Amino acid sequence: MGRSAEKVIPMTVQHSYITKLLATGKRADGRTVDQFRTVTITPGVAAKAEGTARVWLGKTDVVAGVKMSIGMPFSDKPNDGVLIVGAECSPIASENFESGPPDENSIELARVVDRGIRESKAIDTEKLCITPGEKVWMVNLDLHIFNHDGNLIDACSLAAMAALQTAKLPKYDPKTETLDTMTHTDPLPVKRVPLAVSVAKIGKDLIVDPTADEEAVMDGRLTMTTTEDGNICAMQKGTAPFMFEEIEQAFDITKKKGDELRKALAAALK
Amino acid sequence: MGRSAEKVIPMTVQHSYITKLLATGKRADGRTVDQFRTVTITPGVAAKAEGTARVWLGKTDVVAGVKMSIGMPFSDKPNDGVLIVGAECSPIASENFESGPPDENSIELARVVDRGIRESKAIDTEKLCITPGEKVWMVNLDLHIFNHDGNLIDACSLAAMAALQTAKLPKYDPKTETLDTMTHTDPLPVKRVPLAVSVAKIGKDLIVDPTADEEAVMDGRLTMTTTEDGNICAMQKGTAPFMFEEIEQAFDITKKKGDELRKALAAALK
Amino acid sequence: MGRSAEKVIPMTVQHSYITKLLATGKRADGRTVDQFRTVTITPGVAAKAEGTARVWLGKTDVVAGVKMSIGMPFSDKPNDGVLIVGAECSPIASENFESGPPDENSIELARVVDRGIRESKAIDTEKLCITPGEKVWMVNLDLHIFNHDGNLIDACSLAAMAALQTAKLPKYDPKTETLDTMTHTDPLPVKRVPLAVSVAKIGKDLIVDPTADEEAVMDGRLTMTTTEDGNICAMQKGTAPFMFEEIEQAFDITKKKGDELRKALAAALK
Amino acid sequence: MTKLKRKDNRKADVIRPISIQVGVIPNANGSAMVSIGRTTAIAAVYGPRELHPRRLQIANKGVLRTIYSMLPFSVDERIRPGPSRRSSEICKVTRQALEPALYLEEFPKATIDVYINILQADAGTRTAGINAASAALADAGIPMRDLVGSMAAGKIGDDIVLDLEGKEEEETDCDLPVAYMPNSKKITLLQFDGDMPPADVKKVVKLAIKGCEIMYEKQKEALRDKWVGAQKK
Amino acid sequence: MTKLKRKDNRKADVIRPISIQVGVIPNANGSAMVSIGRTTAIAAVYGPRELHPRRLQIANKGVLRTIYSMLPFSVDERIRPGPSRRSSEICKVTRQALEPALYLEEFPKATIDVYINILQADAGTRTAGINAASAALADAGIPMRDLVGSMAAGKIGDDIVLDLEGKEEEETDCDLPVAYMPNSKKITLLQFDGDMPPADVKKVVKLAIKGCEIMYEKQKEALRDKWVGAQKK
Amino acid sequence: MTKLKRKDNRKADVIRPISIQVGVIPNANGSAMVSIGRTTAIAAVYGPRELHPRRLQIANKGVLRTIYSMLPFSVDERIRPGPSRRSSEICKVTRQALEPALYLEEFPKATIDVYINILQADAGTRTAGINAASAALADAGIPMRDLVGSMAAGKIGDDIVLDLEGKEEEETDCDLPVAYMPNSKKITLLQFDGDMPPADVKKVVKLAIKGCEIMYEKQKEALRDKWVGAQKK
Repeated sequence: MGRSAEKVIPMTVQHSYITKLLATGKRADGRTVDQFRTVTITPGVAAKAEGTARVWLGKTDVVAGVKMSIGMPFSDKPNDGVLIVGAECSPIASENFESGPPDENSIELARVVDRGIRESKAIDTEKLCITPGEKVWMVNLDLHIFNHDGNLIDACSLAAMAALQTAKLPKYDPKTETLDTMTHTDPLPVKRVPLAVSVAKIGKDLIVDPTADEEAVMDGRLTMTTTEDGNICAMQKGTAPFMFEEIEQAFDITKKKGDELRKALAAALK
Repeated sequence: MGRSAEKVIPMTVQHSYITKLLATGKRADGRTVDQFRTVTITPGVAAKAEGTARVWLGKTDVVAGVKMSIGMPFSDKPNDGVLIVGAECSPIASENFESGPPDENSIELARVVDRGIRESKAIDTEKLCITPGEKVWMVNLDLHIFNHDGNLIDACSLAAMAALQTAKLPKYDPKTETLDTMTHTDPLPVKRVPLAVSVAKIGKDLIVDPTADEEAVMDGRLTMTTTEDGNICAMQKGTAPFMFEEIEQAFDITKKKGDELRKALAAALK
Repeated sequence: MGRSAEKVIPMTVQHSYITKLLATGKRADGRTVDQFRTVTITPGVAAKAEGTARVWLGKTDVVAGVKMSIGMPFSDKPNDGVLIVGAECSPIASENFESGPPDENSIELARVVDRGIRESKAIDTEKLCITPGEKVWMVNLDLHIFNHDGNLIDACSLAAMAALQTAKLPKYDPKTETLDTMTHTDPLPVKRVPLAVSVAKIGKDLIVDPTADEEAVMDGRLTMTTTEDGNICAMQKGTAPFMFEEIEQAFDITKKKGDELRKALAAALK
Repeated sequence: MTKLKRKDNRKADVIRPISIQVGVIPNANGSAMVSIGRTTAIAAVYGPRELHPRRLQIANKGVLRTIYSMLPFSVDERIRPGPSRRSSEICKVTRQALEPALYLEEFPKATIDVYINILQADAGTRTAGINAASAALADAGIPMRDLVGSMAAGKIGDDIVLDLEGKEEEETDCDLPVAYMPNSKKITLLQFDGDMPPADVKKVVKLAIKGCEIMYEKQKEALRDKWVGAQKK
Repeated sequence: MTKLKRKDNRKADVIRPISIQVGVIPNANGSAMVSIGRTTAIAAVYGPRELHPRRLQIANKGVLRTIYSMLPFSVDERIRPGPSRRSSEICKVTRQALEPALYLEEFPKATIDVYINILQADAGTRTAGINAASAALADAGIPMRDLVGSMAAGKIGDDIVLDLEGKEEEETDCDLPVAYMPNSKKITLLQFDGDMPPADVKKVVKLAIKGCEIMYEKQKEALRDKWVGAQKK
Repeated sequence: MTKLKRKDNRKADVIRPISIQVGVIPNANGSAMVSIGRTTAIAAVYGPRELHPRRLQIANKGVLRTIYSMLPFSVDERIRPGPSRRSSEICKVTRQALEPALYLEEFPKATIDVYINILQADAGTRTAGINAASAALADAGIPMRDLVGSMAAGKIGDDIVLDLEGKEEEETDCDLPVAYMPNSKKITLLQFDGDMPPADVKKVVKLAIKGCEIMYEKQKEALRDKWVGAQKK
């Protein structure tokens, strides 16, 4: 992520250190190849949002927030609420991030998280219809990075689902057609829990939850979003190429890790 | 057109070559001063548009496309459909073009083509009224350059009229107030065929259809848009000054060449 | 104001000249510390506006213009007309101003003038309601700088009140829901005359109406907007810090000078 | 042909009341305010000065930059500040109308910046702006081949008329602005919107040139007045 | 399983009619036009050339820049010119699909610019664009490890099908575009929108790779045709 | 005078619950999170570092840049990301509130960048931001003349009160934020919206200064806590 992260000349020394360690099955911070850093999920971090969650994967620190409003449905989906996902790689989070409108990386981040939720129909958008063709709930999901130490997609995907699962609709008065944003009633209808898991390829190895240092030397990234029933609902290959066999491996890793994260999420929201 | 085209230091050698040739009535590609390059007009190049045409003037390659939609009329013309013309000098077409919002040259190009169509009332905008003051047809005419080898205004004007003359309205259902963009019915009502012809001044000579090389050394450009009945409906002087007598000459040249182009257009659309 | 004005390296020579003079109670142009330059207020400088005024403070030259239109009220103020203030530090006015969207200084200028008018309820916005919750008058007040020789806030505040006090509503026809901008009827209802007065701190001295040279060496700026009844309705500290005692002094200065300017304004509009 | 009746009772070849004043913006190197009827343009010249960013500099000549903008309250319906498609085109034709009057080759790597603000607009703003800019360039002491006078002509009914005012411009469908350097008889601006036979267009061009010559003299007068005023002091 | 019935009667593993032509933009260093059914992409390559502004240059390698844009009238509902979130993402994945084929380390401080314009869009524009860009890079004579073929596959009902056209794409909820370098068997683009068990996804990937191989051969043919044509002259 | 009754039962001169934590953004040179009631600001400091582009560098001093932004979901009605007129003004007054505390002359050509994000907004976001920024600058080890405490005061009915929360701010029409350096008694931020006699304004300023002093102590505490914590490890 960020301009200079992509520009960085592969640091030969760091690269050989990381790959040599991996050859012995180890990582710089002592994790195994398929181990996540400590996952911390804290819902309810911003009082004015309909739902929020802050997620730490080690030192990676992101927040997701949901705001609901009333708007027009798309003309081809008159009975469905609308999901809009935005992401901001704010310069607060890394010296490599810059101020300004969302760059390519922020846009990709938002779109990958968006697709996982959309394709899996995680939100029951039909329940978000107020008047068909005229008034539906708009779900604005915003992702914000506070500290970037790698694996932003997975962190944001997890924060997004935590924010959505804890979100409650503000009270809508159909007579006055106004929202009472002080009073929240029903929970946002969430049917499934799609979570993105990214696999980083370093030499011959596939590792999960890469740090920023590992991302700087990785040869490729492949993100798969899985659901609890074992389906895949989104994939996105980043940076360098993959072989078909590596993709096959990734199916297993992302399913297994997705289930672990779903368990952690369920525990955090209990 | 393009930033560097304007910045270029007049190439002394090329300039003297071109002017010396012109003194003998010749041009680098063997044409006479009042001769166009080969004109190729191909309508129907993009299936989703209501009308399109691609035009080559030698190696200059442009495309015009028409999309129709329903919108609000201007408050001072409640019974008239609306024409909106845009142009993009895309960097695909020349190393001198840059990405980004339309620059001064793209804007001038669009506006000169627009004015010829608008002032001659080439489109019967009153027939594009659906509900006076509320609903009219919007005619979006977009001009796009694929390869720039000079004389973009004339090429775009020609492509624009070809696209408009072949455009058909999508079916509008007044009950549901929706468009069926798959089904096309009546042709767009086109009453006149205004065509822009530009005259380039090099030394004492006035030539037509200049190449990019000729434009790089020209001392001035004057565009006149004529109609079949001999009227002039738009003029635009570009770059350096003209004398009154040169303008008088241009009246004759642009009328004659406009008629030639109108003939070629009619043949291509037969 | 302007980029380079802030960047300028305090011109040691000029600074010591100005401060030495001030130590003897004098200023470069012969004024006393609490004396304004010649104030010239000319209303009615642009025929198409509902109200305008041009104001000179010495060589500082600004113009304010009011345009009225019909729009929607804010949902939390359904019975109130809307005031929108914009300012442009156009490059026509100083070599330190740049083209482009309003910068930080233009925005602050507009907002400080806006707050004085808004907080003092100078405009009787309730009288600008046409249909509660649906249609109200929008008051667009635009500030434009022609020549910048310091103290733009005070000049603009004065021009703004002159423009508002001379503005007349265009005739609104409730049947056709259209404006007749040729015919003007009632004056814009103005109840109070808030005027901003800025105090510049140079060394130990507080002076009013600083020139651009004085602003270049000043240690701080404090603007207070007062009304005829002695109240303060807006304050804004700019640049460097103030001590509490200096703020106390500024209360007296700005009240006294505000009253002087109000007198000059009343005379100019008689 | 019925007798011409103009909104403001002018004859066909008469320009609205003109006022030109130079030196109106003290901070600028040169400036001028031009009023023609209820149209007012203010122009200021800054430069020649170094052009930034450097990649835009031209090694063997200077650059002329012209920025035309209308104040938000200069027209009936408020316009938002910032460039529009219309103003972009006017910036370009204004620059091309003025360039032939300058010796830009004498200012390598430099820029001459001309800012034109329209304070009130009642037709003819681009020509008023060119007149103001021409006078401002002269006021700045920038060497010029000639001043540039500018004026539009048009047609009302069957009559060819000079200097359309706002209401006239709305009703006619012919507008032809010209800029002109009388010494060399060079036409430096020529645009036309309308629908007319070439013979009529020629007549309109000729009448517009006559108007340009009048504006040219008015510019000279204003520059002389400032000079004489300065001498008297 | 009922018998597959595609909108245009194609079999599951058949691509729409393909046409590839190289050398279509004379000003560019290389170019190609690719039509697949009613989807047409035109790509032009400019460079390698010096990268400006300099702060973006990389000391020991070149930069590949890809700009994908749809013409306003290429789709049913007109789209405004200029970048969108969708096009930004496509620019990025297109660049990453092509980079592995290039020896960028041979062009320090330089840029290779690839512009892709979609003239008509009936599904599969990003893959058409990658095919056009790959052929255009070869046409520009830029050394390549391999050409990059690109094709999407999906699922209709229970059937895994190649190269969805517009109507099919609207009705399915599975779209999986791939780009592929046959020599090294490297997958350089892989995206997926859908909701399927991994086993099915694998099958779709495999079919898409088959489509990539077809597009790869078509690119070679078009390049050969131009070469042979040039020889004949 | 009736008895003051505040929404949350606070006394007139009592600040909402305060929490300050430094070192919250590992990537930054310094950082702090400040919560005051349901208002939370997070600030990070990057620098001193070289300022780009170079034309913005100042030969004999460093530049302080402050960017204040509210997260889209920090307020009742979602706000779009990106600068607004309000945030531009806050960036400016925040910068001017902090500058007097720094020795910018020690960092020629450099920039110190302070990013302030508002996570939740319930009145007093600019003052919370200044407190967070001040603590973050100290956490970054940047030499300072003094910390900068910041707090707003206002008036409810006849009562002068400290630290308005959201509902109070909506109902009052008096808001007066101050920033203050206690050692030198310098007021580095002073803004006021309202309609009051000068005598009352003076009282409000005095109460706000008292609040600044409290925030100043809280910042010191948080910095000490981190230091002590670090020592213990």
